[in-house]
Parts: sequence; structure tokens; C-alpha cells
Amino acid sequence: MTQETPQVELRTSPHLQRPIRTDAIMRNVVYALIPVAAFSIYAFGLSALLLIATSTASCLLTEFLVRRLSKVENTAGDWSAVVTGILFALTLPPGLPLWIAAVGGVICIVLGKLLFGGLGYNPFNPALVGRAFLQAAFTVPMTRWAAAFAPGRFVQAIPSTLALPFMQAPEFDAWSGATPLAMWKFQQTATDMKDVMSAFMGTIEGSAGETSALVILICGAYLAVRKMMDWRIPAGMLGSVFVFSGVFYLINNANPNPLFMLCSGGLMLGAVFMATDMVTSPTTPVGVWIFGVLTGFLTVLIRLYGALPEGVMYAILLGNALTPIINALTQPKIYGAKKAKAKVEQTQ
Amino acid sequence: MGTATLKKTFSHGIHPPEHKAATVESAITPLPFPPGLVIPLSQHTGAPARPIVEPKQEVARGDKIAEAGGFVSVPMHAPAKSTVAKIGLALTPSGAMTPAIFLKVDLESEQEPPPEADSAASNALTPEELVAAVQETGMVGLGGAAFPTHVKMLVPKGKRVDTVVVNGCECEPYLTTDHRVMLEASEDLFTGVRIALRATQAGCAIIGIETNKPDAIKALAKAAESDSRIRVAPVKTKYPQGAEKMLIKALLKREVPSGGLPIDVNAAVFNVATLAQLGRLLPRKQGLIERVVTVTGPGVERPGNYLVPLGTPVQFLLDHAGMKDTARQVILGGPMMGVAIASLEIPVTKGVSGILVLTDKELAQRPTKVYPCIRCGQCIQACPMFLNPSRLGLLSRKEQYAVMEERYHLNDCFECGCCAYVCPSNIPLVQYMRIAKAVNRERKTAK
Amino acid sequence: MNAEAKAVPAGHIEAPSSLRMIATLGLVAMSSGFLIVSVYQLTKERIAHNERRALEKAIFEVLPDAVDRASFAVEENGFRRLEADEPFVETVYAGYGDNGALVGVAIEAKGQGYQDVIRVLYGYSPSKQCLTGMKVLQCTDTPGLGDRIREPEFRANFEGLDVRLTEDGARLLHEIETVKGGGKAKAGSTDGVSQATPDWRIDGVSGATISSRAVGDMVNASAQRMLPLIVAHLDQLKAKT
Amino acid sequence: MDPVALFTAGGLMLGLGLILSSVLAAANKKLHVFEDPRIDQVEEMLPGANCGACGEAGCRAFAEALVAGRVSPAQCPANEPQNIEAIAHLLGIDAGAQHKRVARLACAGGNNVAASSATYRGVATCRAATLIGGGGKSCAWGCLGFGDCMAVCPFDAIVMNRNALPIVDEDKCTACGACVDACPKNLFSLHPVDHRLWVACKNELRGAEVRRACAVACIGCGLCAKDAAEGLIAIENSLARIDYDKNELASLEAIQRCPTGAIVWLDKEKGPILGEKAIGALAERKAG
Amino acid sequence: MAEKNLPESLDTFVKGLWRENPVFVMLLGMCPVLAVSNTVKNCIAMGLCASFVLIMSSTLVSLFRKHIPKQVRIATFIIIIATFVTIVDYVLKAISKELSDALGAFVPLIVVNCIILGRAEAYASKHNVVKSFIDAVGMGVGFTFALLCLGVVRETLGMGTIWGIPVFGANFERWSILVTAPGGFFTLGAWLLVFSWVRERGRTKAKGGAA
Amino acid sequence: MNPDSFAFIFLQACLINNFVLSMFLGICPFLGVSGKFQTASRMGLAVIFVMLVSSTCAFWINELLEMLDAEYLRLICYIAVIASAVQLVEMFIKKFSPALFKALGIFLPLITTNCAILGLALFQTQRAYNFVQCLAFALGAGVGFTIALVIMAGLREELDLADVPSVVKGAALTLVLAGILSLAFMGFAGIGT
Ligand SMILES: Cc1cc2nc3c(=O)[nH]c(=O)nc-3n(C[C@H](O)[C@H](O)[C@H](O)COP(=O)(O)O)c2cc1C
Ligand SMILES: Cc1cc2nc3c(=O)[nH]c(=O)nc-3n(C[C@H](O)[C@H](O)[C@H](O)COP(=O)(O)O)c2cc1C
Ligand SMILES: Cc1cc2nc3c(=O)[nH]c(=O)nc-3n(C[C@H](O)[C@H](O)[C@H](O)COP(=O)(O)O)c2cc1C
Ligand SMILES: Cc1cc2nc3c(=O)[nH]c(=O)nc-3n(C[C@H](O)[C@H](O)[C@H](O)CO)c2cc1C
Ligand code: SF4
Ligand code: SF4
Ligand code: SF4
Ligand code: SF4
Ligand code: FES
Repeated sequence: MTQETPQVELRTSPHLQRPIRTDAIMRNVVYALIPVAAFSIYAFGLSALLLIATSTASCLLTEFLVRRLSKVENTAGDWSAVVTGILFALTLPPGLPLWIAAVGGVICIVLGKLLFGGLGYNPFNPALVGRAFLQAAFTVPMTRWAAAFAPGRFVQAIPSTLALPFMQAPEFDAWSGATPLAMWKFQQTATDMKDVMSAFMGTIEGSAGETSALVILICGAYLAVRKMMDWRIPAGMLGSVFVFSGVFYLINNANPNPLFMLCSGGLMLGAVFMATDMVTSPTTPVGVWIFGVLTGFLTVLIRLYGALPEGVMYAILLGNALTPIINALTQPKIYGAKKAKAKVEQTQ
Repeated sequence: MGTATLKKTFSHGIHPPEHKAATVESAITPLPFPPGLVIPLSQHTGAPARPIVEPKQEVARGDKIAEAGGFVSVPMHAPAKSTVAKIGLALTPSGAMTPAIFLKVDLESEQEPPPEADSAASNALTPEELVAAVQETGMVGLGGAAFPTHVKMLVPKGKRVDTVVVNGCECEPYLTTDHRVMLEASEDLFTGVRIALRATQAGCAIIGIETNKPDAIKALAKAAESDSRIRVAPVKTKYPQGAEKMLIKALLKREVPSGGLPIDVNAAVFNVATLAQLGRLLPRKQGLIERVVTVTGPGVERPGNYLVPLGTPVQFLLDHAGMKDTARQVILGGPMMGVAIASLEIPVTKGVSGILVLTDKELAQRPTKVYPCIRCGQCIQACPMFLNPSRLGLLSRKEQYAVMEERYHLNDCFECGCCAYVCPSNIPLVQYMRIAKAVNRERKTAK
Repeated sequence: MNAEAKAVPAGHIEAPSSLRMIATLGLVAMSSGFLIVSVYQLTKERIAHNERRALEKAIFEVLPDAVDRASFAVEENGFRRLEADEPFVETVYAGYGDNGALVGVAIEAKGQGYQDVIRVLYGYSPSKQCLTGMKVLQCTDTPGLGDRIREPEFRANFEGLDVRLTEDGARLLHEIETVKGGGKAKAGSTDGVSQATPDWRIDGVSGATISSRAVGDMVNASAQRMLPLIVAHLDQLKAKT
Repeated sequence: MDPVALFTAGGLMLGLGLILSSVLAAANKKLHVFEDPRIDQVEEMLPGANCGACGEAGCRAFAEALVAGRVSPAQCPANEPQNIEAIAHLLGIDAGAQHKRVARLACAGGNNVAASSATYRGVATCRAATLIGGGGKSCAWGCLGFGDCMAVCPFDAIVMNRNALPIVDEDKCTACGACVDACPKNLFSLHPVDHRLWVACKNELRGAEVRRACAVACIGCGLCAKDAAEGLIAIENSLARIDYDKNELASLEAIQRCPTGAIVWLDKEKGPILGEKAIGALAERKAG
Repeated sequence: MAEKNLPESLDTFVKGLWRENPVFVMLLGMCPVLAVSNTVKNCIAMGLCASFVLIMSSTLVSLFRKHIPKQVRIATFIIIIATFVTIVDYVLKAISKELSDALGAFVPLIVVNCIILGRAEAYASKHNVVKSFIDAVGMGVGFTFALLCLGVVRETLGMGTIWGIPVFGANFERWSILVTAPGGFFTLGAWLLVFSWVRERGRTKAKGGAA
Repeated sequence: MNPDSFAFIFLQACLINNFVLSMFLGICPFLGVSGKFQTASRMGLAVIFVMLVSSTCAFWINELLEMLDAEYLRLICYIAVIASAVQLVEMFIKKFSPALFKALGIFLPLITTNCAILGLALFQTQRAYNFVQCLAFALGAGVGFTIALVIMAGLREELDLADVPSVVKGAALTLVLAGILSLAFMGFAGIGT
């Protein structure tokens, strides 16, 4: 007895809605990442381009195929896999064999995301899960850094890029470089303002995307202004790195100076694009600050006192792990809360 | 007293587009009588009214046709000269069938004019008598909740009201009834405010008006100069500024305790339309038989503010205002808190402040695809009650309703819709809250 | 039927006498004691033999010319001959050649690696004033990475490593240094490959810089302390006493 | 073998054993909390579904209640008969009589016969839909068909049929009542299986008003009451109501002249049987 | 349902291997499974050691089950188990130092392996000697099987070898994560996933077949 | 930092070589009791306590056995004494805090027969720690176990609200989480050297 005339619709209030959808947010993150990726390609040439393309394709394809095979609604179109793919590529050393990047893409999406139910439910940042996995699985290729701005980078890929699947890549002495942080850690080179400037402008070695602090900051600002990113997290994280490394620098000035700490390594990329992944960071206003400060502190701790030169990835992953607890302990005090009661609730 | 200069407000909240231009200039115009009226016996919060008429009985305009079913209840009056057709079940916006009096309107004969005001008599009443008189008018809150006004005016023993807050915010987009009332019935409004002051024995009254109604602020501020107890306070234009808890916070810097009432912070809140109606009805010993309704939205051809006899079916009202073919959704109330109705047979009741008609176009702009919560925290930063809608939504999805209540203050949510408004993932958060509340309520009564 | 069913709980409620508990447990414990001690006695010889063999194998590996060895406990000023190896006593092992002459000393060094403590044994030839070899005894660093300090390429670094002492014999002339993979050839000797050129540098393992540096550092620290002691008390070791 | 070692080992272990057992024995006396061992035994004989159909908070609680003698074994509807016997045997009590009860749905308005007045969009559960204008079905009492009852049934006894109406499998249903609680329209109730005469409608409106909403609704015409045994059926609120105290008088006669098919005979094998008149009316409707 | 027709003793045995596999189904004794499964050789050694202890203690417990008072039950079981573990530890050390070094502390830790105590508690103390023995053998084999499942994956991918013999050629890029701690967790997680997927498919198939 | 110092031993046992996440000790209770945050934190406290008790027991037993030249009885003595000590604690809790007992349920006995507890005793002996070092080790191991347990519980409670695919639900999910956590803890490698 269905009526021919179109029926009225019943929906729940509110009947007005802000017109920004989740896929649009993800798409805008992709836009914001394009300049970062472009700079990376400019610095490392063909290898970086291939790396980004491979990893993005791998992430997207994995998401699509797994969803298809498990016969649930396909979510490959929500752009989040693209974000993961690009960010993942930007954390990898240029010159990494492409097959490893492709494997990493699968790990990101499956281990980092789909096992937990997909977008929104993953407790850890998928791109970083992928990177941490690769770091532990293929440590040698993952810690081999290519020199930036090598001549001929646009016509020729770094040879190791094209290693056969599952096979070791050849050494690439001719192309090799070292990150400023590793230089400091393993060669005890001092760091001065010149290094700070080059790290800020991006004329240094490192992961594909950890090169120009300036470009990353500008792109981050775009997202923050459009309210698609929580500015408090990078602010907290960078601020905390600055303060803690400043303290250590004052105690012993063999430690790198705080500005160098800010601009070097993956900190900028991590603080602006990865710690801010809303899925894996706290939601409460206080929690967001705690998260920023905590990840910043861990970064400094690992960089200065750990075995590894760089700690951003581990710091963010540890922050992710603590996020549920931070959230639980920082539930906002509600309007009209009775004071004593609020305390009891918060400890739950 | 003049207006304060600082814009007062509360924390969090949202800024939806206002959409008020279509009706803000349209003066209140009376609607003709429909052939049939439906008077549900329960159009207010509290016990239903008890009918005191029989089928086939003839009633005059303004006659009492149902008496209050208790203290938290109000009587009903006939909005027109008519015959009682039957006492049966009628559909309510909630979808349930409730008892109602069906009236067949006598369209032929002249409707009696309202009686003359007798201010002197009403001014002589004691607070207790005043409360009883208010109840007799059948007044309920016209701001939306339809809570019997006399109950709020009766100050319980041991409590005290120092300030009467008059709610002229009208923060809901699209709606302009309160705005028009403030402009067109300021005399009645001030009479009403004085009644409220007398009944509650409060020392002063503050009329809170959002800054997007400068003409109303100006007009009322001028009128308020004559009475030192009454002043006008502009408040920031922000949704849900009109929610009483938010308004109290903005004007008095007090927070109504969780689970408490305005009276717990020595305040009483009344909507401007409520007090304007009261100021008009009480001196005349008249009952509430009509109200101002904003009929608006892209699906309406002649949007405007209509004075509508209570019980008029929405269909009749929309026929009068002209409903477009593309209309697809009819909402009683504003877009943020209003309820979509399934049938146009539903009558306009005391709590309906607006009818919003949306078309295919608006619905198409709101796709139904729901993404998972990405924990962006937008909702947390929007919720004026400082709840955690993200968590509440996730819990509700997994049917952990008890946890929502025990740990996440479910019952403090007043369903303003800010969270769902900002949610990029299109999660029906308000609906999730309602489901949880409904289930919890059911479980409690089952116990 | 019913009576029987009711009897079930009754039986459970009654607590067993404490005496029975004590007796049972005591008996079981005693039998187990006998059993264990028997097995221990039976396997003791064999286990000691295995351990000795493993140790000797390691010693002879780092002291390629040795065929016999003797253990000495390290003391304040000199060494004390140990007839049997004692646990938890700092020990060096003197190695003797075919003719019974001292060919070198094997010394254990340990230090923090990437994950956990690394223990190595290295051989020192007092006559040649160089190291003769290194063997990793314990290393839980990442298999495939840190583990590569076990590989011959890395161990080759220690064969012939220059550990001359200063004139006064108080410390090493050159500190043992670990340089980044391939750095040795460039930075060290002029011709880069010659084994004959004395070198005090160790090539780090690429990708396991930390573990390899840790080995270098611990050998350095140990050599700084032990070699002067050995040189000073060489007679004791030579005399096997 | 070294006798000294042998002696040391034996002695040490004996001492150890003695000390331990003495401490444990003492602690056992001082600190023991008694718990009836039968609780565990009984629990093992329960199905472990923790469905709550017995009225206790889960199987463990039911076991405790059984041992305490507060309930009888047959009150667990989900248990196998032999287990019920076994529990009764263990506890030395009577198994208690068990009447097979099942859940019955008071609505027949599938989406082929019942009209809808609005399209609902939102969370796809009956509970959610009810809260928004009643869910958009023309009949305010009718089943919404999103299957909350199916989802909640712990025994998979409910399936939704082609017309989005829940069908209860009498064999699988244990009368746990989960569906009764879940249905926001309160359409389910628990009945002994032998209540076979059934009014599958709750609409309290009358005549044409009802027919607009649903073709199989009870219109309150009273024909069934006339045809049935004296006093078995009464009309209340425009609905036929069966007095199950007189259930033994029920027969297929009552349903024959029902013009809509709102009153049915729920046959064990064949499922709901409609009266002749209703079958005709429905066929006509389909054709027209 | 072929299993139904098996004689009871065989069923008791098969149950430990598959239906009630201590590791994959009961999730017991995970520590050694994760810790020593990085090479196939270790897996087999560990499997044998644990099985020996399991069989001996189950048999013994079952033998004396009527004589052990409830209150000292656990203490007694533990002493029995610890005895056999100590024996295994010494015997293993006597056989091969390399192997006992590779298994490290996990041989003595067999004492607290939840499977062994669990079986003593849940099975041996309630059943006769023959049944307990068969159950213990089944559980032991099941445990070894689970170890091998992990060991094969971890050794081949993580080291490129099986039983120390290279399988992928010299140039293989090893997935060294698999022989480290996270790799252990991931591999076991992956196996559990595979098993639950198989089980789920079996269930839906059974349902589909019945309908 | 001095590798024999209290602080270093504590850090090492707590973060760098976390008992659960990099040494694979105490996996059973880690999988079993990490479902609820509240239970996990209580269990964590119980473990810290039991670890301190057993570390102390083990240290003195070892002294005694070495005196008697009966090291071969080490394992059996450790386990017997620790087991009884914990059983005492268990009875104590059952008597005086039934709520706590209910929350920890069957896992209290599991603490006894738990690799982490015995592993602690064996490692401290193997490393020839003195008494103070033993306490640092026990405290570090206990705190590390608690951290891992509590983090895991937080994550799992969060994932209760997620749409985890049905085949992943349960132990597989916990193991995957543990794997990623273990990866994240790799970042602590070398801290303090
Ligand atoms: C049970 C109940 C009792 C109330 N009692 C009082 C009262 O004593 N005084 C008062 O000022 N308001 C009272 N109210 C009205 C509320 O304060 C409030 O005005 C009403 O719920 C509608 O508010 P809203 O539109 O902001 O939701 C009561 C409301 C309820 C539901
Ligand atoms: C989210 C929300 C928004 C509201 N907005 C308004 C408003 O704009 N104007 C208004 O008069 N009442 C508004 N109310 C109702 C008030 O809270 C309060 O009930 C009312 O002002 C009391 O007056 P009344 O009983 O005379 O209606 C709102 C309530 C809520 C929960
Ligand atoms: C998972 C993982 C395990 C590692 N294990 C070791 C190790 O066992 N030994 C080591 O020296 N370095 C280890 N590292 C550190 C790096 O492999 C490497 O030492 C460091 O980045 C310096 O690299 P380089 O030798 O190429 O200069 C590990 C790193 C990671 C991420
Ligand atoms: C500001 C922002 C930062 C993001 N950062 C990451 C990231 O670091 N890694 C990642 O995999 N996805 C990132 N995403 C995408 C998305 O949140 C991610 O795929 C989800 O974690 C998947 O559930 C980001 C998204 C936004 C909006
Ligand atoms: S609807 Fe409830 S939860 Fe959402 S913003 Fe409003 S008060 Fe907060
Ligand atoms: S606004 Fe929506 S997506 Fe964002 S946290 Fe709230 S519920 Fe989740
Ligand atoms: S949920 Fe309903 S149908 Fe299912 S068993 Fe319980 S009573 Fe029967
Ligand atoms: S019977 Fe109730 S719960 Fe079931 S589908 Fe119908 S309305 Fe929903
Ligand atoms: S096997 Fe280690 S705790 Fe169970």
C-alpha cells in the first residue's frame, strides 16, 4: 500500500548540519600533504616520487581488496587510506626498495587499521604502525639514508629503489648521506645554527618528508585554520620538545640545541600530521595537551638518551597507547557538576 | 534601566546559519478557523487534562473543555465556538496515539471577542491566588517544553527566587515568533513580567535578548526604563543561548546544578511569548486558545508569523501558507530541536513555536551516509553541557546505556543538537542519546 | 536416592585433618628431594664436562695457538691460580702452546648492548702486543642486526688489533675505537687493506652500530684495566701458578 | 651416590614440605571461606547461556539460588531435560513442573499489508525509529520491522520474514523474554504454547480508520466474539480480547468470519491459519 | 562428524591436538610458545621437554589423586611438576649445552606453564591413569604442534632458514621482526586469526548446509 | 647510568626489557585480565606485591641453598615457597575483601603459577643480584607488568566500542595489540646507557 506521492521523511533533529564531512577532511589533508610531497620529490627526485606512488597505491588497494573480500561496505573511497599512504611514504627513507614500501602499505592498512574495524577504530596511527614494523623487520634498508639534492636525481632512481621483491638491495655508496640526528648521535658532531637553518629550509638528509620544517608548518597552518586539525597537539608537542631539550641543553651543551631539535628529524612531520591524527589522539581538551607534552617529552628522551637517533615515531605510538587512559582521566567537568561527585567520576 | 554593554554568553555552543530573514519582517497575522480542531489532552508536561464535555455538546469560544488533571497539569479551553465531535485518539508528534477532544468548528456564526481586561482585580491577588489564576489560564511554556507556567511560579518552601529571567533569545534558526512578540506585544510582555515578579516575589527581572535582534533590544530597553526592576540584557548570538541553563549562566554567572532546576540557583525562567500571553490572558481571565507560530522554510510559499487557534491541523496551516510540491519534511519547532512529523493531521499544540518545511534540496544536502566516529572532538568542543558526545555515541551504538548514565552524564544532555550539528561523520548523536534515555527509563520503570 | 545425594555436600564440608595434609606434602616433598638429588648426581659430571668443553672451545678460538689452558682469578695485585672454575669470580684464562709456553690470555668483557648485556671473550697475546680474536658469549640484541657481531667479518677486526701499551705500561697507547662501517679502511692504514699495518680501529657493523660499538667499548674498557695487570704479572701466568 | 647430598636434599625437602603444609593448614583453618561445592557442580549442568530467562543474573546466580533452594531446576527454560533431572537428583529435590511457553507477536502488519505514512531515515533499529514520529508506519501500534527482537534473541528463535515481520520458532524459543523487553512497541508477550487462538493486532482505532493503515488489523467488528464459545472473546478498546482462562473452549470456529484476518489460529505445524473470509479478502486485495 | 565415531581414548588424544588445543583454543602456556618459537629446533626441544613433564606429572597426579587432600592439592602438584622440570633441565644440560642455552630460562619455567598445572588440576585429578596419560600425550603433541606452527613461520621468514638450512638463497632480505618479540605476538595472533577464520567458515557452512 | 644501580635495573626491567612485551613472561594473565581497566590496575598492584614477596623469598632461599651446597633444589624451593606465599595472600584477600577477590577471580592463583613471578626469581639468581638489586628488579618488573597490563586494558576497553571484525575478536586482537605495543616499547631501547 505504498503511496505514489513522495512521502515525508522522518529524521532526527538537528535538521541543520555543518557541511564538512569526514571524507572532505581527509581530502583536505591530502591537499595539505601535496606541497610536502612535492618538496620531497624536489629533494630526492625520482625515488621519492616512486616511493610515494607505490605506498599510496598499496594502501588504497589493500583497503579496497580487504573490504571487498570481507564483504562489507567498501571504505576505500573515504580518502583516509590515501592520507595513510602518503604519510607513510613520507616517513620512509628515499631509496628504500619499492617492494618494502608496498609490503609496508599492506601492514599499515591491515595491521594498523582494518583489524580493528577500519577508520575511526584503530588505536594506533596506521602509518606509524607500518613504519615501526618495517623498522623492526628491515632495519638495514630502513636506516640507510640517501643524500638530498643529488645531481641526476630526476633522471635516475637510487639503485636500491628497484631491488627485486624479497631480495636485499645493493649498497648505494654513491648516493648515501646521513641524517643530522644520526651524525650527532653516532659521530658526535656538534650542531650549530647553520644546521638549524638548513633543517628548517629542508636542505638536509632524512626521510622523504622530514626535510623542510617550513613547508610542513605552512601546510599544517592551512589545516588548522580550516579547523580540520587540532592545533593544540603540535603546539603542545613542539613546545614540550623545545622546553625539555632546552633544559637538557642548559645542563650540558653537548646536547643539541633546542632549535635544532625542533627542526631536525621527523618531528615537524610527526607533530603536525601524525600526532594530530584525531582517531588516535585524545579527544578531551585537557587530554590533548597532555598528549602533546607527553609525546614531546618522549621524543627528547629517546633522542638524547635512547639507542636510536630518532624517537618521534615511538613517542607517538606510545602516546597512542596511552590515549584511552588519558581520555578516561580527563573527562571534562560538566556544566553544573556537583564538585565532590565530579571527582569520583573522574577517577573512574 | 538601560542595556548592559558587554555581550554575555556561555562556553561552547555553535553558530548555525540563522535563516530568519524570511519571516522576521512579517507581522503576526491571524489564521482563519479550520473546520475541525483536535485538542490533545496532554499537550504539556505533567498529568493529562480531564475532559469535562460530552460528545455533541456545544461549546463557546474560550470555554473550559477539560480541567487540570492535578497540580502539574493545566486546563484546556475551546479555541472556537464549536461542537464536540468525539473524544478519541489522536496522533501526536511522537507517533503515539493519545486521547483528544475533537471539535467541529461552527464556521457560520461569529466568534465571540475576548473579554475586557480587569487589571485591578488581577493586581489584587496574593501570590498563591495568582498561581491558581495562572493555572486556570492553561498557560504552559511557549518556549518549547510546554511546562505548566504556574508550577514554575510557585516557589517551594525553603526556596527563593531573586531574579526572573525572561528568555527572549530565540536562538533556534528560522524561528521569529518571540522576536515578533517582543516587537508587537511589549505591553503585554511587561504585564506578564510583573505578574511573574509578583508570583515569585523576585526582586528583579532580566530580559535576555540575542544581539541579532537589535530592534527588539532597543524597543524593550526603552520600555523598561519605566520600571526599575526590569532590565534588558543583550546576549551573544550563539546557539543554544536560549536554553535556560545557558541563559542563566550568561546573565547571572550561575550554573544550575546537574539534575537541578533554575530554582536551585534562585532563578525562574520564562519565555517572552509565555509572559506576553500571560500578561494578556490573566487580566481577562481568559484561557490559552491560540498562539503565534512561525511557518517558514524553503518548502513554504508564504512564510510568516501566524496567530493560530490551538488544535488546528498542520495540514490546514500549510494549505494556508502554501506548501510547495517539493516539500519533503515537516518539522514542528526549529531545525535544531524540532521534531519531524509523519502525518499532517497532527494538530498545532501549545508547545509548537514554528513549522519548518524542508524540500528535496535540503534533504539531498544531508546525505544519510554515516562515517565512523573519527574522534575529532568537535562535538566535545560544541556541547554546552560539557559532555562527551563522542563517547556517548559510541557507547549507545554498543547498547551500553547504563554506562552512559552512570559514567558519562547521559541525563544532563538536553538534546540541543550541537554535537550532531558539528559532527563531520554525520553520526546521529542526538538520536543515540534519546535511544539510551528511553531504554534507561524503561528499565527503571520495569524495576 | 535422596540420602545419597545429600551425602555429597556433607563429605565436602568436612575438612581433612591437618595432620594428613602435613604428612602428604612432607612425603611428596621428601621423595622429590631424593629424586632430584639422584638425577643431579648422575648428570653432574656430564654437565660440568659440557661447560668445560664449551669454555675451552671459546678460549682456543680466541687463542688460536693454545692447546692447554689454566684459570686465574683476578685479584687486587696479581692473579691466583684456580684449580676448578668458580662461578662469580672474575677469571682470566691463560692459554699455553704445544711446548707449554704461554701463548696468550683470554679475558671476558661485558657491557650494555642494544637490548641487554653483551658478554664477549677476547684473546690477548702479550708477546705480540695485539689481540688474537674475539668471541661473543652472550648477546640478546636483535637477531639479524645486533647478532651480526657474531659474524666472522666483524670478529676479524680483533685479530691482530693493536693494543700496545704506553711506555709506563699503565694504559693502552691507542684507545680501541669503533668507526662506522667501512671507515677503518679509509681512516686507518694508508693502503687500506694491509693486515700488517697496526690498527686500533674496529669497523662497526652497518645497521648494528650500537652493538658493535658496545663490543668495541667493552673490550677497550676491559683491556685498559686488564692488559697492564697482565703485563705486570706475566710471570705468574707463565708459571701456571 | 653421595649420601651427604642425598641426606641434605631429603631433609631439606621434608622440612620444606612440613613447614608449607603446616602454614597452609593453619591458614586453611583461620582464613577459609566456605562455599558450597554443589554450586560448581550445578553450574556445570546449566547451559551457560547466561540469558537470564530464569530470572536470576546469569547461570552462576541461578546455581546459587538452586542450591539455596530458592528456585526449582525447571525454571531454567534453556536447559536440557536430562540436565534438569540431574540437577534435581543432585540436590535431592523435585524438578518442578515446566510449562512450555513461547513468545507471541501481536501484529500481522508486514510491509505488504500495512501502510507507511513517512520514510524513516536514521539508525536502523525499531527502538530508534519509534522515537521519531513513531517510525513512520501508518498504524501507531504496528511492528516496525527493523528486527530488534531478532537481534536480541539469544537462541536465534526469531527470524524476520519477507515482509519484515518477526516469526518465532516455537521449538527454539525458551520464553526468555528478551524480545518482550526489546520491542519498543510492546508487541511481544509470553504465552503457553497451547494458547493457539490469537489476536495479532493492537490497533485501538475502529473501522475505516484502521483499514486505511493496515489490511489485516482488527477493526473491532465483533464477529469473532459472536462465533466463539460464550465469554471466550470480548471486544475491548475496539480490539478482540481472548480470555485464556477459557482456553479449552477455543476452536478454529472463531476465526472464520473475521473480515481482515486479525484473529488467527497458530498451528504447531502449519503456522498461522487465517479464516476463510480473510483469505478471500486478501486475495482480492492482491488482485486489485 | 567423524570424531564422534572414534574410540574414546583416541578422542581424548585428538581433542588435545585440535579441538581443545592448549595454545590455540585454550590460550594456555603462551609464554614459551612466544619465547622459544623463533627456530624450529627450539620448538621441538621445548615441545619434547614440556610433553615429558606433562605426561609424567599427569600420570603421577592421577595415580595419587585420591590421596591428596584438597587444601594441599596445588602445592603437591607443583612439587611434583617442579621435580620433573628439574630433572629435564639437568638432562637437557647434560645432552647439549647449546640447546639448553637457546631455551634459556624457559625450561625451568615449564614449572609454571599453565597447561601442565591446568591439566593436573582439571583433568588428571579427576580421571584414571590411562585416560590422564592419553590426555597428557594429546596435550603435549598439541603443544608441540602449536610451537611448530609458529616456529616454521618465524624461522623461514625471519631467518630465511628451516632447521638452520637456508631456503631462499643468500640474497633474501630477512624479516627480522619475526624473530623478535613483536614478531612472536604477530605470528601467534595471525595463527589465531587463521584458526578462528576456519572455525567461522565451518560454522557458516554447517548453518548453510542445515538450512 | 651505572648498570648495577638501582635506577638502571628498575628502568631496564620496567621499560626496556619489559617482562611481558619483550621477555614473554606472564602472557597468560596478560591476555586474561586485561579486559577491564579497573580489574587490570588492581591485578597490577597484586602482581607488584607478589613480585616483591617472591623476590625476597627467592633471595633468601638462594642464600640458604648456597650455604648448604644444594643449588639443585633451587627451582623446586622457589616455586613451592612462592606458591604457598601467594596462596596465603589469596586466602587473605578472599577473607577480607570478597569484592577484590571477585574482581580478580580465578586469576589470583594464576599469579602464583605465573612465568613472570618465577622468571623474576630465576633471573635475579642468574644475574647474581644483591638484595637491594633484587628489590629494584622486582619493583621494575612489577611496575612494567602493570604498565603493560593497564595500557592493554585501556586499549581493549576502547576496542569494545569498535567494529572489530568477528574473526579478530578475542585473543587474536589482544596479541596484535601486544605486538604493536611491543614495537612501540622498542623505542625505549638503550635508555639509560
Ligand atoms: C518534574 C519537573 C519539575 C519542575 N519544577 C520546576 C520548578 O519547581 N520550578 C521551575 O522554575 N521550573 C520547574 N521545572 C521546569 C524546568 O525548569 C524547565 O523550565 C522545563 O523543564 C523546560 O525547560 P527547557 O525548555 O529548557 O527544557 C520543572 C520541570 C520538571 C520536568
Ligand atoms: C537547546 C535549547 C534551546 C532553547 N532555546 C530557547 C529559545 O531560544 N528561546 C526560548 O524561549 N526558550 C528556549 N529553550 C527553552 C528554555 O530552556 C526554557 O525552557 C524556556 O525559556 C522556559 O520558558 P517557558 O517555560 O516559558 O517556555 C531552549 C531549550 C533548550 C534545551
Ligand atoms: C627494531 C630495531 C632493532 C635494532 N636492533 C639493533 C641491534 O640489535 N643492535 C644495534 O646495534 N642496533 C640496533 N638497532 C639500531 C639500528 O639498526 C642502527 O644501529 C642505527 O640506526 C644506526 O645505524 P647504522 O649502523 O647504519 O649507522 C635496531 C633498531 C631497530 C629499529
Ligand atoms: C590531521 C590528520 C592527521 C592524520 N594523520 C594520519 C597519520 O599520521 N597516519 C595515518 O595513517 N592517517 C592519518 N590521518 C588519516 C586518518 O585519520 C587515518 O587514516 C585513521 O587513523 C584511520 O582510521 C590523518 C588525518 C587527519 C585529519
Ligand atoms: S545534544 Fe546533548 S550531548 Fe549533544 S551537544 Fe547537546 S547537550 Fe551535549
Ligand atoms: S564530532 Fe562526530 S566524529 Fe567527531 S568526535 Fe564527535 S562524534 Fe566523533
Ligand atoms: S527472545 Fe523471545 S523469541 Fe527469543 S527465546 Fe527469548 S522469548 Fe523466545
Ligand atoms: S516486533 Fe517489535 S522489535 Fe520486533 S521488528 Fe517489530 S517493532 Fe521491531
Ligand atoms: S605460560 Fe607464562 S603465564 Fe602462562
